[in-house]
Amino acid sequence: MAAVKLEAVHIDRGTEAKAELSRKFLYYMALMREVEERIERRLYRQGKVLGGVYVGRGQEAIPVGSGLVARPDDVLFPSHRDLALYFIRGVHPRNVFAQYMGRVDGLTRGRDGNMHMGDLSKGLVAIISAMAASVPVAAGAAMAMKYQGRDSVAMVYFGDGATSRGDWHEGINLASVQKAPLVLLCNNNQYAYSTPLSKQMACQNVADRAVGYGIPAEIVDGNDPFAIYEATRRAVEHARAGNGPYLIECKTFRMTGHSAHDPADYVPKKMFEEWGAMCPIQRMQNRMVEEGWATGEEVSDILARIRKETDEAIEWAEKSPYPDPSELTERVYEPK
Amino acid sequence: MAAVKLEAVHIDRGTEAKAELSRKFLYYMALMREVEERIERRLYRQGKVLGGVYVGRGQEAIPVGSGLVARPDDVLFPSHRDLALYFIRGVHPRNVFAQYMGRVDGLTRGRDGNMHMGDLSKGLVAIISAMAASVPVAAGAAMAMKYQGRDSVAMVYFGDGATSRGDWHEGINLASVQKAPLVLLCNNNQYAYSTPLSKQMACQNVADRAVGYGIPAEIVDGNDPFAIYEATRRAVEHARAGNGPYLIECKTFRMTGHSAHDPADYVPKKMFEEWGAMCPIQRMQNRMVEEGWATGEEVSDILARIRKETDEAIEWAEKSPYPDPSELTERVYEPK
Amino acid sequence: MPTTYVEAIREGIREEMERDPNVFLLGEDIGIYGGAFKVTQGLLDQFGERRIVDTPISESAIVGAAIGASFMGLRPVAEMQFSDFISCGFDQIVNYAAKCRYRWNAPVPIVVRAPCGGGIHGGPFHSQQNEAWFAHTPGLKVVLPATARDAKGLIKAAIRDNDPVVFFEHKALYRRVKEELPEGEYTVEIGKANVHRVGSDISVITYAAMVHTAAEAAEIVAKDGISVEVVDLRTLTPLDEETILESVKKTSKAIVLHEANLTGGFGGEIAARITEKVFEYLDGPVLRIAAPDTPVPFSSTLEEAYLPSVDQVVEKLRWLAAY
Amino acid sequence: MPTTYVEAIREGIREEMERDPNVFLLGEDIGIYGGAFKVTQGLLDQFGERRIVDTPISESAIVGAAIGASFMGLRPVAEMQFSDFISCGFDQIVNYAAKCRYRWNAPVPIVVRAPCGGGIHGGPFHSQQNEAWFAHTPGLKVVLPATARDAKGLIKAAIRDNDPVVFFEHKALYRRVKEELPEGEYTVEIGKANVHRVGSDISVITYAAMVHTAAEAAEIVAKDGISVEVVDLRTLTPLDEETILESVKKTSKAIVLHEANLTGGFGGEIAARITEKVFEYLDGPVLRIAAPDTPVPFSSTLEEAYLPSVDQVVEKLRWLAAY
Ligand SMILES: Cc1ncc(C[n+]2csc(CCOP(=O)(O)OP(=O)(O)O)c2C)c(N)n1
Ligand SMILES: Cc1ncc(C[n+]2csc(CCOP(=O)(O)OP(=O)(O)O)c2C)c(N)n1
Ligand SMILES: [Mg+2]
Ligand SMILES: [Mg+2]
Repeated sequence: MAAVKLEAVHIDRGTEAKAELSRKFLYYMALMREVEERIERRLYRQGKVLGGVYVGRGQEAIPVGSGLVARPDDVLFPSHRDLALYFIRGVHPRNVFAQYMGRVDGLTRGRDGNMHMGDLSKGLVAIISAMAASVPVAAGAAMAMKYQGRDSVAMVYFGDGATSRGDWHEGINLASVQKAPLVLLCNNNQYAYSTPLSKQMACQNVADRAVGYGIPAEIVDGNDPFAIYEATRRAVEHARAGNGPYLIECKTFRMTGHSAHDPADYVPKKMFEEWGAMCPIQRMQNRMVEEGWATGEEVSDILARIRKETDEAIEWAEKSPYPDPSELTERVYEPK
Repeated sequence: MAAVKLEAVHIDRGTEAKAELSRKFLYYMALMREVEERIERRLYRQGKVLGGVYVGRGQEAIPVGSGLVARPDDVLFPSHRDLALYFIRGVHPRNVFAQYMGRVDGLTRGRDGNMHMGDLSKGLVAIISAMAASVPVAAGAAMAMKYQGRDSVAMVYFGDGATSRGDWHEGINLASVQKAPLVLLCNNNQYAYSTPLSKQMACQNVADRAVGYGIPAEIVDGNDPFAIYEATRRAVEHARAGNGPYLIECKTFRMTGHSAHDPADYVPKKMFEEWGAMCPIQRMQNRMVEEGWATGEEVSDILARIRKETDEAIEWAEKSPYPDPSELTERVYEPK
Repeated sequence: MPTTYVEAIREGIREEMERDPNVFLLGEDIGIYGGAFKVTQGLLDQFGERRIVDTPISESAIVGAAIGASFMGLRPVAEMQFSDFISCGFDQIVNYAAKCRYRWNAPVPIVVRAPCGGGIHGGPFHSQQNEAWFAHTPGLKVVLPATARDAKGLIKAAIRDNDPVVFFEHKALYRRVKEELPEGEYTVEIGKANVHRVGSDISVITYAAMVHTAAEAAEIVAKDGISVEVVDLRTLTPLDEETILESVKKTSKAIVLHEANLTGGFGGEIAARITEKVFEYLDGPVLRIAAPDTPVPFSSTLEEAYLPSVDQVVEKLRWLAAY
Repeated sequence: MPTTYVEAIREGIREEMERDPNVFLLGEDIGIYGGAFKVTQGLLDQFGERRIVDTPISESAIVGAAIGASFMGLRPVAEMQFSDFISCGFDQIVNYAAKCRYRWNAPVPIVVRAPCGGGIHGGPFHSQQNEAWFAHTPGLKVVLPATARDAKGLIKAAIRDNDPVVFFEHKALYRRVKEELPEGEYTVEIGKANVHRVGSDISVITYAAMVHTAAEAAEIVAKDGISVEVVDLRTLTPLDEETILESVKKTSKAIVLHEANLTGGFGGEIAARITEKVFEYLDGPVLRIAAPDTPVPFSSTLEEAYLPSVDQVVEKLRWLAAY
């Protein structure tokens, strides 16, 4: 599939509101990029990060554009490429670095690695590895919101490949029947590990699958946070109003291998080039300046601030100790 | 949902061909009905059949209309309401009775009960209980046919409720991507046990789900074997030609409880009445006479022959011994 | 009036639903139909569709949704129509529910109810005893009541428990065992075995339906002067090792009995612990009695031969007594 | 040139594919990518897309399709990307594949390959050793090679076997163990243990990666004059009870060692059989060494503490020797 060429989405707000939103978009996207670059290209290569590293390079617009729509009482179920959601919810980068390095100040105290992290108090639910396993779980959270008479929503994130799993089907189907307030966000980055879309599904779009659940779906430019923001607003409104699930398919591309150890030789070079030109962060910077939402200098300031924050965060995280082996058998069950 | 009111399907053949087909339809549908009546209403109540009894009363047109299209090298994966497929494939009713009564002459030698039976030499694969588990298995059989360069097909049967299962989704998706010759036959009888369609799925038709797999689907009158026959011919042709899976949704109704111990109080009486009037067997009898395909007497002869065969089959089966306990631990693995 | 096992479970669920508005049920055909075994019969009338949720045929989604609802502060009780279908929701149980607390401190207070066991001519897919899979999965609690009293007390305790509980109900007991239940509110602590019958010569360590088989066998050999202690584990995780070991220290001889297949069954665990921890007390080998290593067969002759019988237990008791 | 464990498996598969045109592979990313662990690297070039099938992320469909293809006379070898994901295809394995032969005489000659085990910082979902679930499921064969030689011989035997085989490959061994393989064609019989090291004082019964841990520990205590026999089971089902019992009869002392969680692990089965069948030969309790009952933790300090270590084995060997 060639890159989706959609017009930049213009949202219906005053210039100052748009400018402010654009600065948030840029900040969170660039922060995610910076943190993941450090993890994947530095800490991992230095042997400081153990285990697998999966990043969302090129896909930052998805968690950012959607995550900024969520209210604090909405609950998020990120996939392994949605780091920005954690920052939006107030997780500090230093705890993320600590998580990747297996230190006690990681969100799981070193018990799990990389994006397998969550914090219920921040409305962030940790994935398990099995792709799409979050979908029924998010459906249940959404059912509970309805049960409790709250108008909050559950937002669940997954890739194109995950839609092949039985759990994906069962979860959406249950939520649809129950008219549960579930917003489904697919990052269709056209690959699942080395497997291209054509070997993953025989329909054209992930959105086509919504028909089987009687729910609305839309396809958006996954590299434009404004487009995602607007679609998410529609989705959330639909769900809060009691109309049930809503699926958003974000067409994008994974600008890296599946994980840090994957050179992605199986991806045609041309795709990286084409999609590289669509980088959501670069596009946002350009647009901010073009639209007069920020000066070039202001943009540089944001990026510089991020680098500084990141430097400090790594320094802090490296001082965090490894968990003491005595913790090993703690908290398998509720402590008495 | 009200009864589907479709015109009787007229197939493009000479009268004699149609007459012959109608006699086959009637024979197999009525045989299935008779055998299941004996099992459910006599043997079960007499305590001779142990375990659960699930019958396909009112749905006989589905296995019959489709099963008669299959070639001997096509492989069938019946659901628990498709008894006629066994007869079409040459299984004798006496072995079916023996199966239900747990005798050694049942297809499983008493190891499994009711419709959990198969015979690879006849191209009949036994279900396991888990709904839709056959779908990926049938997908694999279809992939193998392609692998072997054969133009046969796999035909898999399931109910509306089964389409909620992850296996259903994974199996169709895999078959679709692989363009495997898989014909999917849904008996949409509007209930899954006590659960009505509206609590099972949020789309209107099972056929709507085909969109998500990029495969064709059609909806047919599930109480008209001619309609099913014709649809199956289209499906099989599509699959044999290498175009991949094809879904047929047969709208029908379960004219009984879920199983012999279920009085089905949860079903509105009106539905039984409405659908009772659509009985595929009665309709076929009427049409045969109307169209001049058979006289009333010829129809009665067919039914009388069935009763006689059934009487003899039960008598035979009741003489079949129970398996000897010494067989218990045999054949868990290939005997050395 | 004596209460049956199935009524006891229903009453336990009802009381918890009355007590705590966060308790709700989900599963297949549990509403208007009252569940395949009528465990939830009448609850829809009392609590309505909001709290008794009929789901599609989606075991994985049922367990997953229970987990998600529990994150929101609810206390879901999910029904598997038969314990055999738990395999369809396996990943959600063993990987999602079991590991959240350990990994990121997120409690998963759910109950997964699973009618298990043979003796009802259910055949290979309606008769399984697959508790061992879950007892080998850290993070889960595994409960299998044998009596009406325990069934009620344990389902209540399971619903209140802050960890995921797999609650096996033995189908053959639903209507077969009954007893007078204690007046008023009570729970039975998860993780405590019960000495079902006191004895001094041989300990039979067992659980679920086999408790009754053991008790019958004990009654028979009592006439030969063999005094048998029957320990009903009631929960496999947490395991009440202390009660097991105390019993064996007293009797010096032990038989482990379960309905599940022998090989890889939880009986191995119990036998191993006994041998490892009270080896010096043993006056004979620890024997195991269990189903043979086959699927559960359908036909009566085969199923009868499959299920561990009173006779088998009697025979081994006599053998061990004479050892 | 010595062959690594991963190469040995690849060569075994390649030879079988060359020998039998019915053998084909299916799984995620096994084609152009060569599999997450590169087990199938190069096979696509040699055999083409017809015989090396990249599938969607659908473990249940992968196993199910393998079963269906096997009914048609093919011999599918399915890859689970990690053994942890086998839970997603669980029902197809334990209920469909395992029971067909018993129920209706339909053989299911499939192999489900599953890279298992810890020591690679994989955390809770990329490190599991869940063989016990399958060893408790009649109808399945369970194979876990520890050496390159066995890995090749056993994968070949598994592919030729007419029953469903769950084939666990230990990830930490893929590139860590290597040896010269026998010239030419060979298979290793499924169901036969191997006395990995001969000894006379204590038997260590183990399998998979722990064979090497046991052997190292044996080497260390040999210096104290303790002679340890290491029995590598290689397959749990069928279990080579004879070799286990012969070894224990000789040594009179036994330790059972595995990497899986202790409780409900297959070690209980082995310990129970030893106690039951050669009780009179035992000069001490049968000990078990296994991982504690927690998920597999990610961080190095925790994972190191989690995995059974040479030190732990040495300590228990010394304790038992002195018993
Ligand atoms: C059930 C399951 N099978 C296999 C894997 C291994 N795996 C991890 S990520 C991945 C690809 C996921 O693709 P997609 O859903 O498109 O997400 P993306 O990584 O492209 O964002 C695979 C196969 C897994 N995590 N879960
Ligand atoms: C995975 C699974 N869960 C539950 C059941 C119990 N069960 C048996 S049949 C049935 C209803 C099936 O409904 P449907 O697929 O519509 O088929 P029908 O019986 O209506 O033909 C249920 C829930 C099962 N067999 N498998
Ligand atoms: Mg993807
Ligand atoms: Mg139905």
